[in-house]
Amino acid sequence: MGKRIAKEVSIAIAEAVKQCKVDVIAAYPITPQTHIVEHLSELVASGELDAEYVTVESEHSAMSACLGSVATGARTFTSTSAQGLALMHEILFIAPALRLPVVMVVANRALSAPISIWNDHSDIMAERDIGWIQTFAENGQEAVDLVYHAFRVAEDRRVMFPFIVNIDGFNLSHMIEPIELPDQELVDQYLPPFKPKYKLDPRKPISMGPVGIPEIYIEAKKAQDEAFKNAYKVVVKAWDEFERIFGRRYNPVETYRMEDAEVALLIMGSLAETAMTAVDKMREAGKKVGLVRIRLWRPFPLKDFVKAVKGVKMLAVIDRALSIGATGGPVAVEARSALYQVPGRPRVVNFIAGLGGRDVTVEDFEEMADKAYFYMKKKPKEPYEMIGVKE
Amino acid sequence: MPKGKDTALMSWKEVPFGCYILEPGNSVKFKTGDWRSFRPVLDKEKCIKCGQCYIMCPEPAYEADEEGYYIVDLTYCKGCGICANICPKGAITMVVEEV
Amino acid sequence: MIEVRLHGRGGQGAVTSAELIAVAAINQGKYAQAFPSFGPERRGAPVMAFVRVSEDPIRTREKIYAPDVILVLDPSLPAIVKVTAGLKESGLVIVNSNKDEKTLREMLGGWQGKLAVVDATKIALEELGLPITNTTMLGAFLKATGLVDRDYLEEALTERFGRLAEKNKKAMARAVKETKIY
Amino acid sequence: MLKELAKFKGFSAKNLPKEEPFAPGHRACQGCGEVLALRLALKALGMNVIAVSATGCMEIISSPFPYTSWRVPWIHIAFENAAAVASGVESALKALKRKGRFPKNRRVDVVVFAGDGGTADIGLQALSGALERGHDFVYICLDNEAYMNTGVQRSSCTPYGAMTTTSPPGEKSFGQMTWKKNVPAIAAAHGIPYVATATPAFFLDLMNKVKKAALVDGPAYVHIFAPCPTGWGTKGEESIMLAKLAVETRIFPLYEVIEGKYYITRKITKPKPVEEYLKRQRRFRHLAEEQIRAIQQRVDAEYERLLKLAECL
Repeated sequence: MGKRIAKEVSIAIAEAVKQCKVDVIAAYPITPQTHIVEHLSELVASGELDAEYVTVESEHSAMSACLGSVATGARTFTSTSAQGLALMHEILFIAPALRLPVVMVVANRALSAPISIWNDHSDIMAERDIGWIQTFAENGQEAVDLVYHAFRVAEDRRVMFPFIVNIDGFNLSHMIEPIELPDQELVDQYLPPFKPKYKLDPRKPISMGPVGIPEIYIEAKKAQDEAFKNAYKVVVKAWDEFERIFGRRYNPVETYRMEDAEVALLIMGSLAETAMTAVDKMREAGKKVGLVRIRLWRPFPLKDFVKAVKGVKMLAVIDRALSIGATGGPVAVEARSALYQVPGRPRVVNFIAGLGGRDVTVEDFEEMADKAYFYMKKKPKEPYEMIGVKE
Repeated sequence: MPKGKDTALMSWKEVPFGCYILEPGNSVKFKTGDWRSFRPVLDKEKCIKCGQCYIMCPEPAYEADEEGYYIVDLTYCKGCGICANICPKGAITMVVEEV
Repeated sequence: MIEVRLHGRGGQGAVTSAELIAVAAINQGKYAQAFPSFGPERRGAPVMAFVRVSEDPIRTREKIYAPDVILVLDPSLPAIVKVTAGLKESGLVIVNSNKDEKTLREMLGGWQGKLAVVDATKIALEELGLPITNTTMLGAFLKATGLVDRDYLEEALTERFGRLAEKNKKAMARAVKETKIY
Repeated sequence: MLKELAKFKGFSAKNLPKEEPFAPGHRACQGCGEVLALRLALKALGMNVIAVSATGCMEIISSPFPYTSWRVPWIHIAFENAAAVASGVESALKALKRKGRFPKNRRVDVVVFAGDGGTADIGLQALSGALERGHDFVYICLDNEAYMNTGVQRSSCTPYGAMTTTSPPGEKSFGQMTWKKNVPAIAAAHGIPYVATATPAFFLDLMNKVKKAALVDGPAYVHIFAPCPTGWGTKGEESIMLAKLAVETRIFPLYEVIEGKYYITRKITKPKPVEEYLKRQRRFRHLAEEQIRAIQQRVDAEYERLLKLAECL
């Protein structure tokens, strides 16, 4: 195994992408994704990575070039954030429909206005329905590991869907922390070469992206949806294989101190670490609080999720994005919907926290758990509330 | 959708991967000839086999026969009349398509 | 867990200092986090960087609110920024200054706790020919905290600065010698 | 002359390629000048091509599932990004050839087909980016002077005075109030090796230019003037005649820009009056003499400018 070294998470991600031997990178700079693509361009410039680096003129073109590249049979990577992701929006839907498995790291960040370069999940939550496989990383090690996993799953012939690995902007992307980069040999063992069954090749011409007349569109979408749901199995199998080769275990949903929990915090991304510290403190104080973290966001791991929260009285969903005018943040809405048919389901309360880079502290998590306890006795007036807003 | 009036081209299970079209140029199966209300008629007496009709046909619907005359394939000819219009010898006339 | 906050000016290398401390700590088998203050600040503006060092895996991503150590890279900063904000009573301030202890404590808002001082600007100018004090101040940090081993810090410097490492190490060594602890 | 073009003798009516990379059975309108231009361009390029289409008439008429008219590999992603998609295709080919995953010596031409809206308006940024980055590809703009696919709305390539559904003439308007955007000049300003204008009325000229565009190393841009009977209010059979007239009136001059140098490929010494071209089209029917005069003046001035550019060799 590799050595545990200090790396900025962005740099480590770029190194992992290099180890995946990508053929083409097309990216446009945007804070806080920049360190990833800067380092990749350095690796290409120095010859350490044999790839084409396409310095596109916008994120829209970044995604477009990526699709052209994957369609031609090249392993392709890009990375973006916030406004950049929003600018890609139109093309994001097309990638999975055409079964083009580009891998993208999104350094999650707030959306304008007011303009904010800081972390939350507003950007990615606006892209829930695009049909990409999506995971959320908790720390630098996981971010790196999820990159290998993303290529392996995306390019699997049973899958062939694009893949987003979400990392919290700054909170993770700019963090220097201990990370273990595996030996190249192990990566090669884990990740076979990209050999798509269909590609743009004059030796065997095909047409990609035809007009879907009403007599085929709905069948095409049903076929896409079914294939996407089936990707779940490959996602999990690829984690099994990951454990076998690298020794680290990943699951679609993780739990922490959930044995006898009556209140559970539900969160995605790197703040789960801070939340764990809060859980430890509350456990010490005798409160039965646990933590559930969703790692695989799409396809939504319904069964794993239901199992994880089984027996809990109150589920406090912490959203890092606002769904304005809705009945809750995006994760809470998903959780409520997932639990609706479950007998003896927990009650769901929803907190919106840490928008636009506002720090979410151990104390904040304790407050949310306490509120959940309070709401056990007294129903909240609103379906969600924002934490840390100055009145 | 009224029962039995299903217009779908195929079951979702039969939709090709990525909704790709795997057979190149299979639009030849789609006969555009029935769009036509006028039909080009060639007067071989006047024809000099220059091939303008063939090269300027947007379909393309013209092909050379063994003698070197360019003959329209009515399977595809939409009857636009470009061939008749550009023929340097006036060898092509558009006539009303008989039903 | 020890939490360190570094104060510098944009372009002075506060982030690099934070990184080097984390690299040294991790290389010697500890756990660490280093991160900048993520702001729109540009060259010259007062900026901060943060380091956590621990014997166990670190499981928090809060900002640092109650640091154990403050490292001030620029002598003019104490007059502008309340660098001791949130500092634990048992904490330590390491500052780049040519002032005497009394003046300095006044500048630091009457800070009565542990204090380490070195004229890093002078050392940097003499050793590096530039008033960039980040590596010099690491010498002061070494001497005042002992949080990381000198060997590992020097190794981190070598890796980071390549052929410029020697000069930086020399500046750091002088700071180790010249830092006064009150 | 560019060394890549030195060996190219050009097509002649006698040695036209037999292949039809674009198959019949497509759904273009009767008398469509655009699909003819597309067919001729592909004929010039041959079968070793990867084609990228922008959304537009040619994409819609060529690929209604389950039929495709493309006998070469083809991809359509969206409207404004064809040049960017082609950037990705070209980069992938480069990487795969270098890494031995695609035959190194096999020549593949990457070609984009986009309309005037997809080129001059919504796709201009992607086009500029791809030209500036120097990808080895051919960008073909099939210019029928409006958004025909969506029902004849004006684009920045719609000519002065033309009526479209979003530039209707009225009390306070005589149709399109602005002059046609000069996209070939914009392309040439990128300093790319090859830019040309063409029209299917001069099919050999068109095919030769497209072939040259493919032969040069680096980006090439070909702007093809393509009559649209539906959008222009013209007779289907007159498409070729109109395209010819556009050249003969100097409304659409034929030229090449090779490494920044302008060459007029068909000099019009005795131009026909523009009115002859305008009067055959419903889109110009409402024009008063004053506007026709303005158009004539503009055409004359533009041609003079072009002559000067070509003289500066």
